[in-house]
Amino acid sequence: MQHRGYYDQFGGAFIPEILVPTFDELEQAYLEAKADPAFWQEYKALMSSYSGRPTPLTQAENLSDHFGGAQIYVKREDLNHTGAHKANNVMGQGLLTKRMGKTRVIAETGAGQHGVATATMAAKFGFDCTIYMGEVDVERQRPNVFWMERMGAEVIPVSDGSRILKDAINEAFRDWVSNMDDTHYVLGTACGPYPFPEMVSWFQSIIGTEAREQVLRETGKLPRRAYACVGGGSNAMGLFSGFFDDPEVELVGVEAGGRGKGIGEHASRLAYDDASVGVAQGYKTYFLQDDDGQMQETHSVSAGLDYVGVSPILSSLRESGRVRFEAATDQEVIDAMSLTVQREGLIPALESSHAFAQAFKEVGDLDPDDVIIINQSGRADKDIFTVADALKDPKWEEFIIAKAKGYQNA
Amino acid sequence: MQHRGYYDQFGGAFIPEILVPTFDELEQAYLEAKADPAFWQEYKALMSSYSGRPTPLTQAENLSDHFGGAQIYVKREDLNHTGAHKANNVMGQGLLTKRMGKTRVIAETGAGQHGVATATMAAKFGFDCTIYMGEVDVERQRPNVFWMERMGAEVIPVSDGSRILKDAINEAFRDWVSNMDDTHYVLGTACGPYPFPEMVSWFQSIIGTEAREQVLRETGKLPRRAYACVGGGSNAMGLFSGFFDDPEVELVGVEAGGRGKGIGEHASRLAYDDASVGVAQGYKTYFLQDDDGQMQETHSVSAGLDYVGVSPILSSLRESGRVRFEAATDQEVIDAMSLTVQREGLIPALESSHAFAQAFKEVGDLDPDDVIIINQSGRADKDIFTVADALKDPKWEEFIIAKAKGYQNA
Amino acid sequence: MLESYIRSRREQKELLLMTHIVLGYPNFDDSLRMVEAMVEAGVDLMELQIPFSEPMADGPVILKANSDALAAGARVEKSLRIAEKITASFDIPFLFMTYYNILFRNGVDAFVARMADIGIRGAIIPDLPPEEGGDYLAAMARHELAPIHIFTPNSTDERMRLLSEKSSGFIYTVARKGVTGKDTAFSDDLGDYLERCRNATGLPLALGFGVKSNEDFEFIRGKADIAVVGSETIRVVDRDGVAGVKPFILRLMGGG
Amino acid sequence: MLESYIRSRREQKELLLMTHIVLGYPNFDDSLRMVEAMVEAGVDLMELQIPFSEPMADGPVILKANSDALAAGARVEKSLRIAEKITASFDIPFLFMTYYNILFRNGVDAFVARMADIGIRGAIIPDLPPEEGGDYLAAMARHELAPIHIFTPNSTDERMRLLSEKSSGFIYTVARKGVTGKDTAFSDDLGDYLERCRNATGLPLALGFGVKSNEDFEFIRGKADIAVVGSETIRVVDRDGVAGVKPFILRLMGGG
Ligand SMILES: Cc1ncc(COP(=O)(O)O)c(C=O)c1O
Ligand SMILES: Cc1ncc(COP(=O)(O)O)c(C=O)c1O
Repeated sequence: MQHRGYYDQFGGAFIPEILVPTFDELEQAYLEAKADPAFWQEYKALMSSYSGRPTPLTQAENLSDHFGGAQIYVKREDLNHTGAHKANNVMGQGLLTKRMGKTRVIAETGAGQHGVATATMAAKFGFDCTIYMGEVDVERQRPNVFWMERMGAEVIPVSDGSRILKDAINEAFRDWVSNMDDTHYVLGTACGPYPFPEMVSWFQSIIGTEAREQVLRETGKLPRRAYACVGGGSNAMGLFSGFFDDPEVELVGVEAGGRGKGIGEHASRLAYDDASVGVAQGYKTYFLQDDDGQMQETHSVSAGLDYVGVSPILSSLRESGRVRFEAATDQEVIDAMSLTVQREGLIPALESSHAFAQAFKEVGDLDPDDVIIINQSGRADKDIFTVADALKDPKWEEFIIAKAKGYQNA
Repeated sequence: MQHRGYYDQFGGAFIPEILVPTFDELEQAYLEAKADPAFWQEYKALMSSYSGRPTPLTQAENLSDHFGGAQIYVKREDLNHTGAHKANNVMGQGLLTKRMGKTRVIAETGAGQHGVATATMAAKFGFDCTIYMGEVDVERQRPNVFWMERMGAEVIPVSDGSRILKDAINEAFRDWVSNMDDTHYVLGTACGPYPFPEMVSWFQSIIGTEAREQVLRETGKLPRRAYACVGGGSNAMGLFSGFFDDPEVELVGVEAGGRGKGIGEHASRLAYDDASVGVAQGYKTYFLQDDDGQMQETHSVSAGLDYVGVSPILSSLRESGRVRFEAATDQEVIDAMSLTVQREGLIPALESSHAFAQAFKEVGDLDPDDVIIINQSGRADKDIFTVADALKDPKWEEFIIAKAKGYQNA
Repeated sequence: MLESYIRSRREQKELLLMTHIVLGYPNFDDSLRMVEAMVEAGVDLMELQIPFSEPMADGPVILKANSDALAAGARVEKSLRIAEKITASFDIPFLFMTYYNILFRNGVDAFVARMADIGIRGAIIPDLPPEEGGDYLAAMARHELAPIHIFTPNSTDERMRLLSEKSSGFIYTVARKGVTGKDTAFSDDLGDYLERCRNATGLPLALGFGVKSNEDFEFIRGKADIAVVGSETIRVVDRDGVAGVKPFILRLMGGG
Repeated sequence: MLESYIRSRREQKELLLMTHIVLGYPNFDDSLRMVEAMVEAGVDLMELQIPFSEPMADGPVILKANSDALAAGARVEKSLRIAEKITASFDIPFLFMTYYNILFRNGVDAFVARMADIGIRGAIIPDLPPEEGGDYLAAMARHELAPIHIFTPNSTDERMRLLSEKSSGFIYTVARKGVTGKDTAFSDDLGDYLERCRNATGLPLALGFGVKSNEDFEFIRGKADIAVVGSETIRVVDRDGVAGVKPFILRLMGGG
């Protein structure tokens, strides 16, 4: 590789020797694509014709009135095909995969969104596709598994470790070290070994580029603050990158506060002080680990934020102070989601609802002349099992019980 | 009313006397809005910023290659906020409701898409909202009910008649005749008394206007054929209206062939010869009725097409020959959907899959230089219970049974 | 003619009573027995509803009666035959109440001719405004049958005059918005409303929707010519059987 | 130094055997007894794997051993203590195999110093390519420990030379792509590959991944200096207990 991908002390590429040529090839393809304006044109055209980009920036007048502070604008990544920003990354990597002449893609998935997006891309590009998904997530996100399988992807439940996202990543790497010749590993977030954090952020930068243009056009000013939830960090990097050169825009990354502070209770690597710097899954960043360096259990109501590590680029942006990190608890998130659904008819994914929750805590203190942007990274339709459980909806439970009876009697 | 809304012998406004002033008011608001270019600008701006319009026209290269005939293009109404073309109609009627100074909306819903769209619009506009839904449909579309309730809408299961869409329409009218002063009835399709068929078609014409521009821009030619599924007929009217002045474009409406011909087996009013002209639900059209004029049971795998009547405008277009009507059976529809998911990563709703199924039967006979457009009126995410049942997915059944156990033990 | 029957009857009684049944509900034999009980109790005229699968203007009670009758096999031809028997056996005027599709599917002219033939005196078709009813009105006129239209609290004076012009026999005035069978709070407003109705038409006024007790009946006395009782009779039959009908009507008129 | 140990040992034996255990799996006592059995059976050197929660380069068998050991409470300090006991008790060289975070969290310098202190002779860190391993390589050199790197079938000649430069003791060559513990079809290609390895380094070659029978062992004889057996021992322990280890090793070397 020409570069090692360090952002201050974070990043790098801690990869098994057998993948060295694969990463060389990937870096080269990435750098060439980045240097080739035609590639970005092709990417933008694909995202426009297939995924419906640009996604709108929607003014949330009712919520703004409700809080009486700044004007709230919502960047609508939920309107992407497959329902989340994950499509941006996946389609970009699809084009690279084609460029590299590979015929098979693999991916890890937590919430299932990235898996669905990858399976979709594979169907569109005609690639074979295998998706690794922690057993726990297979259970909580069954509808996504269903659709991945319909797309022709093989979904492999991972029963090792804590059986969630990080374990799926390990398992995807294990596949890759055996099949790198024809296979590209479509990592789903701005984590992992270089060039993934940078490359994924690059594809996601389409969010921020659009958002900056839109907010200027629609309000004539830059936002005071921009909020995004942070799992691995890709949607946050995507939105934030549009405003890196605008120091007056405060960038706020919102992590999963789960049940509150304390290892095992949340998935906040940067907002709480339970994490420390380490090296795992091929890169160096803040991890939720113990003194020995063993990764610890995490918790979040949203599968997509339930991860031990975080983008090394965000870790460096935390150190530099360019991005402020906060955490929203499960309960705050569910409340923020309910309010947003009721007041605006928008259905933010539980992941995205973290960004809403934090914005809601702060927006009242701003001036009505101010503008803020919240990134709605995805829609919650597919979270219905989780949301219904979180809200303990009795009619939903009755419905499921009746459905189950039907199957058992058949 | 200034007009009675006849299209040849079809249409009219067969309304209870008590609604006469309400229809007068509605017609006036509609005609004024239509005459006011600022209204359409406001409508387009709303659809752009809130619902992500224009929706793309996506080239389906893999399906085109598969059939080896014309180039297939898909109009992506599934990318609308709330996942279907229903948003177009609902947002337009929302603007009209505001114009009329009303504060409450009611709607019928079959597939639940229109209910979700209306509840969403009500949340956005701050209206009270009641949705009538046949009990049978409440069962098959529970996820939609869940989201409507989250939006703050009251969902009332209708247990009269055959407990599906037509009964929900009757019930919505019953509400309206008691509450017309503050309430607008947001009819969901191009049916019902004048001005609904025309007004709904007008709002949906945004589909066809965009599609015509897009296909010319992207292919330099008009399509040989345009396909749309026909429930009440709104998405079909929306797409077709873009091409009414282009006699070389053949327009194909695809109805629910269900299990095949014979009353009770399907919901084809225009493709099969089981229907006859009648007057019900306030308008005159082809209905699936017996000799006495009693409406008969219908069947379709897709709740959204499972309806006894059809747009009077489409009935007149059938008589004039401008639109050809065909039917696709449940099995053809499921096969078409599976193929589309696998080959293109698109997830057409079961309703929309009717249009795909018919196009697939014919596209191979066309020339590779030809272009066809299929209207993907919605996405199937919310049909997951129906699709999983249709495909008899054992893993889905296991999942539901396990989920039910969890609820029962709690 | 229906109007003159009403006027002459009114000379003997200050307030006439019109009742309503759904033909074939709960079955055709009971329909016949209900008519008998009503006539015996002194009802002045009756609506016979031919069941329709989409009774959009009816509330839950009549809606259910419609669909139960259909589920029990009520066919239009059967309704016509029983109506013929009814008009032959009882000496008060009978009207049809039904929805337009029942006429339309049978052919409007043929249907109206048949009505005349079997001794029906008029019809209420709640989903057929006069604008849509050209053929129907012509046929009714030809056969000297009374097309009855409905005034509502939000009809304009102009609209009332139009409706009156297209009607004969009497005008059906509804006391409030909504479908059949819900409670109405009879209040002073009602007086103003009926005043408007009177000014708009020379025809007798029947007042309907929600009448169910002797108090309601007394309240209407002096305000309208005919009180209409619909859903409540069906509730009585459901609760007490056909035997309950006559005592209910007598109680209603203050005679029980 | 490790290399000279290997060279002198090779003068007596054409093919040396390196085995592998996961410390703390199934528990620390058994780890000790497995080492004893292996040394008694004539194993020439051993990898002691310190468990890590994310063993990305390991296949299912070793992965499970890692997580079972951790679940049973294996701490790094405990692994270091048992390793110290092992090196004190047995007279062959022992290497650590673990992932970089274990070193990083403890402090690379401190960890390497401790390795030297407790008599460990070298280390294999599969997620630490030399480009990322500056501190580690410097510390290893300071303490005269052997950093061992891996050649793979798709390493270029240039890469092999670089890896060789950064290594001492021996080179671990993997016979095929993939993680530990899967079958390898040993074929003629392997000859060409090992030829390339020999040309790129002057260090002895250990050949690993998938060795599990005497035939595999015999096949390697003459091609490499050391055969590596990893996952298969864990399978044997899982099946036959610690008592199965010695017979298995003896059988493997053709002595059983
Ligand atoms: C909707 C949505 N938002 C956010 C995330 C978190 O990922 P990231 O931090 O990479 O944006 C996920 C992950 O699955 C997601 O599905
Ligand atoms: C996705 C979708 N397509 C089509 C329809 C049918 O309606 P229409 O014929 O009015 O387009 C429905 C109705 O619910 C729908 O949800």
